[in-house]
Amino acid sequence: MKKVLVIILLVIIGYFLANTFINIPFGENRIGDINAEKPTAAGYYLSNTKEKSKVANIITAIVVNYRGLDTLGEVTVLFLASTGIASVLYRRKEEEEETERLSLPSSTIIRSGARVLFPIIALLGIYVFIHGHLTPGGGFQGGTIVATGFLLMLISYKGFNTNHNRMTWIESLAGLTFIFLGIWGLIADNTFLGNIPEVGKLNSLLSGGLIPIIYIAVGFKVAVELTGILDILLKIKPKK
Amino acid sequence: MQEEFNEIFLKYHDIISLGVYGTAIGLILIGLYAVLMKKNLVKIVIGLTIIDAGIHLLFIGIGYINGGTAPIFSPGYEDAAKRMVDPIPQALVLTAIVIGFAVTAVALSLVIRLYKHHHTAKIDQIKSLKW
Amino acid sequence: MVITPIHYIVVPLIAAFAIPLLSKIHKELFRIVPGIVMFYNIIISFVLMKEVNEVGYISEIIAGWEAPWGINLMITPFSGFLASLISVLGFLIWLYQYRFKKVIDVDEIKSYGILQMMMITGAIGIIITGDIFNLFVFMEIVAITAVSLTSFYRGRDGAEAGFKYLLIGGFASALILLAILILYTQVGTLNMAEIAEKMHTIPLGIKSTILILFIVGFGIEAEMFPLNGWAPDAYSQAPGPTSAAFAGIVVKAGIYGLIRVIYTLFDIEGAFDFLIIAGLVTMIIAEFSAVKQKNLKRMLAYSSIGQMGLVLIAFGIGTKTAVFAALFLMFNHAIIKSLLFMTGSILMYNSKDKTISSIHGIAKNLPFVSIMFAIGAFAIVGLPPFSGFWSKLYVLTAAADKEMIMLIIAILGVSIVEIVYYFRVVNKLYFATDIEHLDIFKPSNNSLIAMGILTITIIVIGFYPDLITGYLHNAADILLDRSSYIDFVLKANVPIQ
Amino acid sequence: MIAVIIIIIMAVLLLAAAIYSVIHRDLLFAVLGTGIVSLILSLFFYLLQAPDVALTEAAIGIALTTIIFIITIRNTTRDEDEIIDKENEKL
Repeated sequence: MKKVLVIILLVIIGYFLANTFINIPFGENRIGDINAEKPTAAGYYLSNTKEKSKVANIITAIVVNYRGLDTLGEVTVLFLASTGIASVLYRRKEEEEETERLSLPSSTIIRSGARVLFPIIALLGIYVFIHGHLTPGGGFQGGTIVATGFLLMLISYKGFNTNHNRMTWIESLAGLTFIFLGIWGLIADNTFLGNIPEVGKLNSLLSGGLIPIIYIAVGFKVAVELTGILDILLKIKPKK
Repeated sequence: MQEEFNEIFLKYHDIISLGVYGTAIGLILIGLYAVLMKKNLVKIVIGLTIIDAGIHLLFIGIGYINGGTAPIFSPGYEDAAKRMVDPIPQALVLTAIVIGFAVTAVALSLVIRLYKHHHTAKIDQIKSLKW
Repeated sequence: MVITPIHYIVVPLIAAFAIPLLSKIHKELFRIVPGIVMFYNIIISFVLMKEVNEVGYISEIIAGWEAPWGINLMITPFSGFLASLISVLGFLIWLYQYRFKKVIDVDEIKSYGILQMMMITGAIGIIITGDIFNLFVFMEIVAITAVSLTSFYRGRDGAEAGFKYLLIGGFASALILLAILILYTQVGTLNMAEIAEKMHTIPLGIKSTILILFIVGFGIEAEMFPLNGWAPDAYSQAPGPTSAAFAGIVVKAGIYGLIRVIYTLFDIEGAFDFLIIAGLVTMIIAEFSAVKQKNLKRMLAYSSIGQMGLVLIAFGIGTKTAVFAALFLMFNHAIIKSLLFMTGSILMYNSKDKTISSIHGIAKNLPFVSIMFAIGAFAIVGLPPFSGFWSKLYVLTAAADKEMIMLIIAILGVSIVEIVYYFRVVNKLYFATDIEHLDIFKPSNNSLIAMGILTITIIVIGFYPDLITGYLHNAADILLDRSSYIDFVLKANVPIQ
Repeated sequence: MIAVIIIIIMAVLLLAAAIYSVIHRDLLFAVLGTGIVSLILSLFFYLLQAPDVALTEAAIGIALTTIIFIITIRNTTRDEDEIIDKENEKL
């Protein structure tokens, strides 16, 4: 009975959505003339990013600068998620000592493989977030890749421990860096997160003013945040 | 390879648009079915991630422009701005994916705690509060 | 340094990121720092309110990009009023919860402080942002913190309530995301003022689709029927201060989203009738459910939903008086319901099974808390000397202006139901003595001060409603003035070449 | 023409993987299904000229989400209907 009702509901919703999207043609240019006197937001970004922000990757310019407040919020969401997970799965000190982390069956091949792979993955991640303003990728992607590397180490080495103290420091400092760069903009440019794009030229590593630096801070923050989440989840005591 | 696809996208526009929109709406409906019908908490969370995936595909779908290129200036093509696809939906999806991951992680941690407390992950057996 | 709206967001964020480091210096800092931040919020509100009363609007652009291209923060008398209300309540809630729990681990209370502070920041962010996607991001901040706080205590069924909230909240955010997506294809912008300006170009069918998606999405946060299944569980399972914050702060942000969308973004008249109907159904069902509750916090939660229904009705009537009444109701609901949850959770600490019947005659042991609970109860049902009376009166006046007789009857009828269940509790507090209370949990002094401030506010506003009515009239006028909002944001928008 | 077929195959596979992950009783396979959904989705993003999003979906959707699901399943139950668990309890 419930199944029938749900399927009817789904059919209605599907019809509703299909009806809406039939009126939104796929592949149509909705940006309009990017050099018009008053272009749409997308047109403005496309025509101005190159000169005003000096960043090759327009997505990066949008994520870090034009809509920087969203990204600040997003980093905060991750931070709060890891805080929230820690509080949801919190255990007292004495419980913590007897738990053992989830790990792969210990074999030399896995361990040496992990040891070889970890630096490569970490380097790849760091490369991705340092080049966020030039190539696809950036803080989030690079940070996630680095976290994947840590995950590999966490599950292949029983003895490998993330240093909690150091993690807290990196996490806090990366977050604070983001905000203080924003405040620097407030002082230099009179708006929060304002950019100082005078440095460097397009398509070189040193370009885009504060944008790459902020994205690197985001990268560190995301990497540590995600590693923290994985660490908490891996440390749960499994059922017998 | 992408240039090649671009031409095809233009040529078989209707099929491709059905492919993108249809898939996205299909994903939303499948996810919704899982959320509404499934009893297992993990399955419900899977349903939520599938709904999210559908919405993200819709975002990218509406941002696409026939014959457009990715919104990145590569060396030598500095005047490509006129042919680029809409960058805003892409930036929004970037944000939405990360937020979706955070929500999923919190949801799963709650599932783990519920399982420890009730020794079951089925919604109809966890009802100290009225569902 | 000049105080601008961005301080609302930046200062708590600095504190949130720094608290893990600060707590290495001294263990008490992570309790104190949120309080300092909350107090600074009050200062910001004070300065900004003064300014906004003179100039009408404050718009701050982020990252140097003018309004339709970058994100802007907007303070209007309406949003400024809500932001100040939330700031003050946030500080009082902090004062109340300072050393709230007797025995608690350091790590745990650290995350509690951060989450509580960021929930309030997220709510303020929802209210002051002028960008629809930014609003979504702040909504997610509120959702994640609210869920974590709901499932904070181990012993209760917090995880269950939290999961429920997360499920419904995740659904809501998916709908809002979908609405933003369709809206973006139609107008090509995310700035609320520009959306409002271009709203008339959208075909009616698509427009109503977007509106429905928005209403359902925000309706969940605003506890609108039938989307409020999460609320009673979350309220009753969350820690006491968090329940107060839910009623005073989170719901306000949800209502704000709903009102901003319906009043500023859209120009569909039918939406107002919809608000009245939704509000009426919400109110009636919630108030009748409240009568049969045995758990005090659940009862308060249902009562809170009912009050939100009344607010929706007032916004639905849509005249100037009605909007003014709605704002007054929101103000009253925020302070009174917070007071009720604060006192209520202290009363509940002294009952073993969390039911109303197990606190018989506790007034003898907890005289101050009981009298404050009683004042709150009298105020919320709308008895004359207290502030709740005036807001209900204004709602009835507004309904009478539009000659909605049935509505008046319904509101009065529901008030009787309210009186019944609140008086039952107060009656039990004072006039039943069949249980001996040993081992009483006394509230700390700072909690008493926080509750005392709220009580005094209720009484003072009850005798001198003029203290805030002038301001609220102004806020109502400006909320209804859709075109000036658009003009203010977009007028300075000559392309910077 | 082949490219069109590829896209249609991708769409069908995407939906099939989603349905598979919803109906399969063994949660581990269901989670692998969502991993495949993410994989094909990121290919879609790449073809629709969104390399940034494709990279994000690949890193977060394929790797991290799948991993946290697997950790959860290990800590709770692998069978959707929990029949196996009940039998284990009886033994």
